[in-house]
Amino acid sequence: MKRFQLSDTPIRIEPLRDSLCHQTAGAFASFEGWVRDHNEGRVVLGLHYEAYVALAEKEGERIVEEAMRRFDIVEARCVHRIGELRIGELAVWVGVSAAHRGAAFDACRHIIDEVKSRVPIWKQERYREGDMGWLHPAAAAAGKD
Amino acid sequence: MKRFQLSDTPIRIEPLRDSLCHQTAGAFASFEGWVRDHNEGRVVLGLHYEAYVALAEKEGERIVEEAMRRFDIVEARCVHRIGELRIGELAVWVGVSAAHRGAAFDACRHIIDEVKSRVPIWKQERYREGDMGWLHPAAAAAGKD
Amino acid sequence: MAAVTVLYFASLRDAAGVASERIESDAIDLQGLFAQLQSRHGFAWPADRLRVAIDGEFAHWEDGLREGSEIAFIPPVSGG
Amino acid sequence: MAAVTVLYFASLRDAAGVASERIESDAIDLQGLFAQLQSRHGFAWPADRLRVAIDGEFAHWEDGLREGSEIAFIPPVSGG
Repeated sequence: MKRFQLSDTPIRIEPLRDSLCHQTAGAFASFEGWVRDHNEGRVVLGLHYEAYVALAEKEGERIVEEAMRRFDIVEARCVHRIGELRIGELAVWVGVSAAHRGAAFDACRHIIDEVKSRVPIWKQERYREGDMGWLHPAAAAAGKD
Repeated sequence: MKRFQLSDTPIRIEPLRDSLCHQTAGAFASFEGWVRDHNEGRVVLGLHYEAYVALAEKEGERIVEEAMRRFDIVEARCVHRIGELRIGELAVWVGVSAAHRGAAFDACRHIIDEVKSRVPIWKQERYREGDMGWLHPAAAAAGKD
Repeated sequence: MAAVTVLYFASLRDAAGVASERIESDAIDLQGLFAQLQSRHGFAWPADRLRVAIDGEFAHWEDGLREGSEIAFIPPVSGG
Repeated sequence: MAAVTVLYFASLRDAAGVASERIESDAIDLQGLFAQLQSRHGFAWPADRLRVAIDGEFAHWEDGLREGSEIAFIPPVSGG
């Protein structure tokens, strides 16, 4: 089973969450990134995620596997959408199960932080005024969203 | 709408999660506590949660309202089961939506930490050997599970 | 003397053998009431490991007994 | 001379006007290849703001060009 996946169709949360259930796991932490209707003062109508698929899948898998080794957790998975998304749609999902909650929270946060900074996926926002823009955040701004 | 609830029937996650969606929210963090099949070296077959309902509802609501003021979040909710639970069942759910992920994670973790330490709910475990035990953790052990 | 209802939870209820009882007490405060009930029921908990509530709100051990009030002794909690 | 395929993503693709192109280059390393393509397409990004990959794995700017390989210039990412 791949622990990181790209999806060009809407992410279905329930089967992902259920795949992390285990009798030894007492804690589950998850993160979802939703498409917001604004960014840096501009009204956003929708967006497009593009990926360098071959490398994104490898790098995403490495991130989740690193988390499996680094934290005392039972299971972890991440799915990232690509393609066109509407406001409110689920862009990325991370879930982690563990015996105890500290490790579940820490691993979940670590995975989303690393995915956002390392996986070759780019967001193109479509604005109310009709123009579009690629987001290429400077390293200094990492960790903000 | 109450932001904290006790439930004597299985918690349905999807409507809770959906109630936190907001167009300004780009991040969502959630925590789930699941019934484990063991605790402190003993095999657990199931458990029972008892609450001092009147005070638990008030204290739980205070915790979530405090989080709404203290963190830069959009919405937050928590539901805790009472009654008989089987292994793997969902015992507590916390969800937080926010513009950015840092506040969502921090508020979610704060709420579950406070609920576990302040809300008058008690867990009675039923063991393989047939005996049962109430859990009354010492303050020093808080934050472990 | 004040007549109050006392609620017990979890292992404290197991020790008392009842979930609640109506009692009359001449204790001057909640600390004194707990000492009386502790000797009657043989509670293992010292008061400083418990919290106390009156009428559904947390209270202080130094608070007096109000006629007709509902008093709960709250052992360490274990939700979540 | 090495013949390689170059992939462009996001704003880099917009600047190049193509998603990929096959080119022959005498650059000794990836840094040199990027400099050639930068002057051809007018990329605004300096190399030190980008990462580079060969055949689906991250590489170093000092790596040489392998005949037939696929090279990707990766602008700052914005997933999540």
